[in-house]
Amino acid sequence: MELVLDIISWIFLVTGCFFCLTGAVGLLRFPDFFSRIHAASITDTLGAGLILIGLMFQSGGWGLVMPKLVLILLFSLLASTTASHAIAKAALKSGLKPEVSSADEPSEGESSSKL
Amino acid sequence: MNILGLYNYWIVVVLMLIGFYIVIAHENLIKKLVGLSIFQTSVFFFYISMGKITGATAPILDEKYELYSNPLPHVLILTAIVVGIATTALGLALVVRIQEAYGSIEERDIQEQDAHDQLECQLEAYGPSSMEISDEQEQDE
Amino acid sequence: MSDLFAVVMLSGIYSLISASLFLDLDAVDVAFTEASVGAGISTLLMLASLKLVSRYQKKTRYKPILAFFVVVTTGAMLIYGTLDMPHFGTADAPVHTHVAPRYLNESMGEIGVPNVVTSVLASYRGYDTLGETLVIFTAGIGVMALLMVSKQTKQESKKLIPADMQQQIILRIVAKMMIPLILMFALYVQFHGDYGPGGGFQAGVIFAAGIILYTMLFGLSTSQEVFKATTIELFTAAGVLLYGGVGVVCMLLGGNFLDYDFLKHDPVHGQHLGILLVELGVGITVASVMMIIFFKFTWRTVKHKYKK
Amino acid sequence: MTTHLPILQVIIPLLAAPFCIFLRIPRLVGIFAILVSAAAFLVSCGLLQQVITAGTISYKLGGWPAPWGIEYRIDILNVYLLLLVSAMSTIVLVAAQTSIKKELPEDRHVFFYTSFLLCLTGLLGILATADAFNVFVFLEISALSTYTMIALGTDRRALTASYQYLIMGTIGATFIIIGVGLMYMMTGTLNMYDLAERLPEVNTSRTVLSAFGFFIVGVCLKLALFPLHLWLPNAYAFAPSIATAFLAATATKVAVYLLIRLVFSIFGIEFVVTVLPMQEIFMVLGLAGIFAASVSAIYQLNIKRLFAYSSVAQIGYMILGLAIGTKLGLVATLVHMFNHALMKAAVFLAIGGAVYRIHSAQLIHFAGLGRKMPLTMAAIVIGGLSLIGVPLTVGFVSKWYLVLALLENGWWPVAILVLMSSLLAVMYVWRTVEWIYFTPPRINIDDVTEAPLSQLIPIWILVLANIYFGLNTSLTVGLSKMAAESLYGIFGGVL
Repeated sequence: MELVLDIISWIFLVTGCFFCLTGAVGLLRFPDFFSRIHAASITDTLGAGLILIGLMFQSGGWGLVMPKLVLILLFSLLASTTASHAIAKAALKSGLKPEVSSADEPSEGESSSKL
Repeated sequence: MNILGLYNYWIVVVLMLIGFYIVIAHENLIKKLVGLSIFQTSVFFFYISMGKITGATAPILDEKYELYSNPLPHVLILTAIVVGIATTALGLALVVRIQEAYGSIEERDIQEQDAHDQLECQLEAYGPSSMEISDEQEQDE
Repeated sequence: MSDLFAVVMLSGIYSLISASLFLDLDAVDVAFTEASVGAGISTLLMLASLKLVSRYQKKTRYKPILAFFVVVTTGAMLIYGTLDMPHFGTADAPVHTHVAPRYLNESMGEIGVPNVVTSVLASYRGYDTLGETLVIFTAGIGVMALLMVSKQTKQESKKLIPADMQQQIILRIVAKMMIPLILMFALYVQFHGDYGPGGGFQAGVIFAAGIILYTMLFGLSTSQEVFKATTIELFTAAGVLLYGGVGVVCMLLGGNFLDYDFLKHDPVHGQHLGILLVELGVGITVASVMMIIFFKFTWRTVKHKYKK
Repeated sequence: MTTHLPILQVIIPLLAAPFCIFLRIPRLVGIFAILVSAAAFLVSCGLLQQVITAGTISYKLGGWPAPWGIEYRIDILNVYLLLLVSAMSTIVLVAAQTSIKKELPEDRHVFFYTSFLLCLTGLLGILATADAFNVFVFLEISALSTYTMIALGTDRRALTASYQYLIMGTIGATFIIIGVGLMYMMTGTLNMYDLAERLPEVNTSRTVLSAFGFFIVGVCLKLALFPLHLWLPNAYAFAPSIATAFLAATATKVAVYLLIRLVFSIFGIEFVVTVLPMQEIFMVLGLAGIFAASVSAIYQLNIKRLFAYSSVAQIGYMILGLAIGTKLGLVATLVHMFNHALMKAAVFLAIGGAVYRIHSAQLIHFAGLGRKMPLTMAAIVIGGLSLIGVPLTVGFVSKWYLVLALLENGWWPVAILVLMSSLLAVMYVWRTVEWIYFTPPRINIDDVTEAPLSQLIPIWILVLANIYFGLNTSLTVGLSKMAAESLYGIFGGVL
């Protein structure tokens, strides 16, 4: 039983880490602000969320740790999505347009300076 | 002597120096405060590192553990963090007032305006012939 | 970097990373405080003041040679100092053998609080903490004196301040859900500080953060209807007085200043009561000072916006 | 209650400061501040009596024994300075009642008095404590309240001066905690006397040397020793006159006290003079400070700035006394600390009195004031004479002991330099006198009259004290000698 829990937990943890990593890569490599913020919010939601779920399996039973982790998960989901929303809205308001057309060559220098 | 046993302190020293350099070399008053907080934070690291024992756990007593890290540096640093935020808050309030009074938060602009004030006082006191003295004084300060 | 906004955000991130490092070094209380103070309140205050000064730094040429020299000298002195230090993590360093063992071994019997940091903070070295509370109070006085807003400005602008975030529906709704929880969490941290990490200081900061969040979203005048500036001013002082008052009561009951043993017949109970009260004092002062500092900065912004 | 005197000394102003916020009415707060400060003064008198009859008093805060809890330990040196600080603050606060009214808008009075009391608390706390980290906490209380008081000055340069002081002061304080941390690391204790016991085992280690270095540099920043003095002149020049008078009389003295504690009680003079070239460094810096600052003083146009530079020079004398490293040298330093406080408080209060009438601290605006406000100006002159070291004033007593100590040690070239430096003091004091008495007024001063009585009385108390302690040295020199004896007593007085 313990082994099964351990395996499940590690699967979650590893996938969580993977998403964190992809988020980080995306943050560096994506062309403009809005796609970057998409990458960043993946780290927050999927990455952190999966890691937290993985940790729940590690916490060993229904002690005090489990509900705390659930609460953290809930709050981080609430807070990080709202934060991403606020950042994106602020960017849009201050006049940053998403680069949608594929015809335009995304200029690396410009977008990195906006960050 | 195993030099590597000190690596943690050296990292702390490097951080400290970065903060210290920002404080004394940069001219923007806000940046100086940021530097100051980096400087202080690295001092906190220094204290906390000395309280750490390898393999120990946080000093919250529990039957499960035997070895705890030293709680005293933690207490000291709690106090120091508070002092740090107090200083930062007061510093920021001063920066805001300086901006209102001088219209700038660059040290150089402020010094120029102050030197100008000083010069006016001198002109009032001695007349225009005192220009040379004022130059010397600016260098003194 | 000439964008100060980025500078401030990065320093906030630096604080957050520091906090995780503190956690790794077993300093849970310190990590908690650094996260709430360094990454939270101090970043917030810096942003609030950036609103009042120019966001971009002027490009200036400066001569860093002297500064470099000073820094290198200091660094050399520090490195020189490290050479004879006990190694990192060793258990037989003087730090671990002289004063600290008593805290770890006796505090359960003498004070009866599992979190040793709390017992050292509030009892063994309680006087330092009184000093620390006073430092915060001093800073509060300083900011109040420096960023005073006349009554006239307040009244003139009272009708003028719109809630800046009127359109931010998502933010407002989420915040409405979160703020009560944040405040409750602050109370939990306040009264659970004996058993886990936390205590008056962290609780005060979190409480203030909740109120500040409310202020940012719903406008200064709305939140000041509940938290009147004059009342908060009184509270900054009340916390210190509560802390000092506990000390004086100990003195009147026959002990030394801050000797909680005398508060009740049983020393351990006395210690418990004393710690609870002084942590409350710290919490009150910290929360109200943080709030008042933020309010003062915001008033300045309002003043600048509507006076011109 | 008498056993609680050491803590009462500090907590009376400590609790009074937040209480001011509750009082709210500026007038009331002002009177309350005087009462509190007077109470602190009475407590320190009581302490003096206790220390003289019963020797060193130790007070355990929270009832915890020394290295685990924080200890207050009052010996003759502490009580000497406690007396000085609380007496000065009381006198200055009496003068504050009217002076502050003119210099600050009314809604800031409460904050000013609160800061003042906080500053007093901080200084007294530094003096009374025997715990190295507690020193840092109280140092910051006094520092933060000082920044506030300076920034309340009306000139906009007060703000930059305060900011500059904040940066320098925080660097200094951070250096001090680095020093304390290094010492703690090698000994595991924070109590000064416990440190003194445990340091000799490890005092050849490089860590302790660098701890000493950091602590010294930090303290020297605070006390404005010569190359680190840049924050002081502006801070003193643009602060409200009352704040200047108080700070000039006390703040730097407390920093010097810390230095003495560190050198004599924690590390021991033997270690300091044998392991490190501290004597030479202090001598050179002290002399350089005396000359550089005196010369700068001569060129100043703002009279507060002029005397601020003179303060830097006077700190040079104190450090020089320490550098000698003999008992007599220490006596000279201690006597000078007291005397300098007397003269600077008198001078700055008198300047404050003049500023009260003419709203300016520019030297040229003082022209012709000698006829209009003779008593106030006479106070400045007597204070100035005291700074020069003219016989019958306190300045003479301190110079006398300093030169005596130098000669006893065979440092006669330094003694000659010290005497020469008095000539520089003559120059800047004469320049003031020239403007005040022998220059026709530059601004309209027809309706200027003597400073109000509530300022004149404290000013003249100080001036008379200047003369009294110049004639009757039994209190100052007696206490200094006792303090020096006890400090050397610990280590047997090898030198």
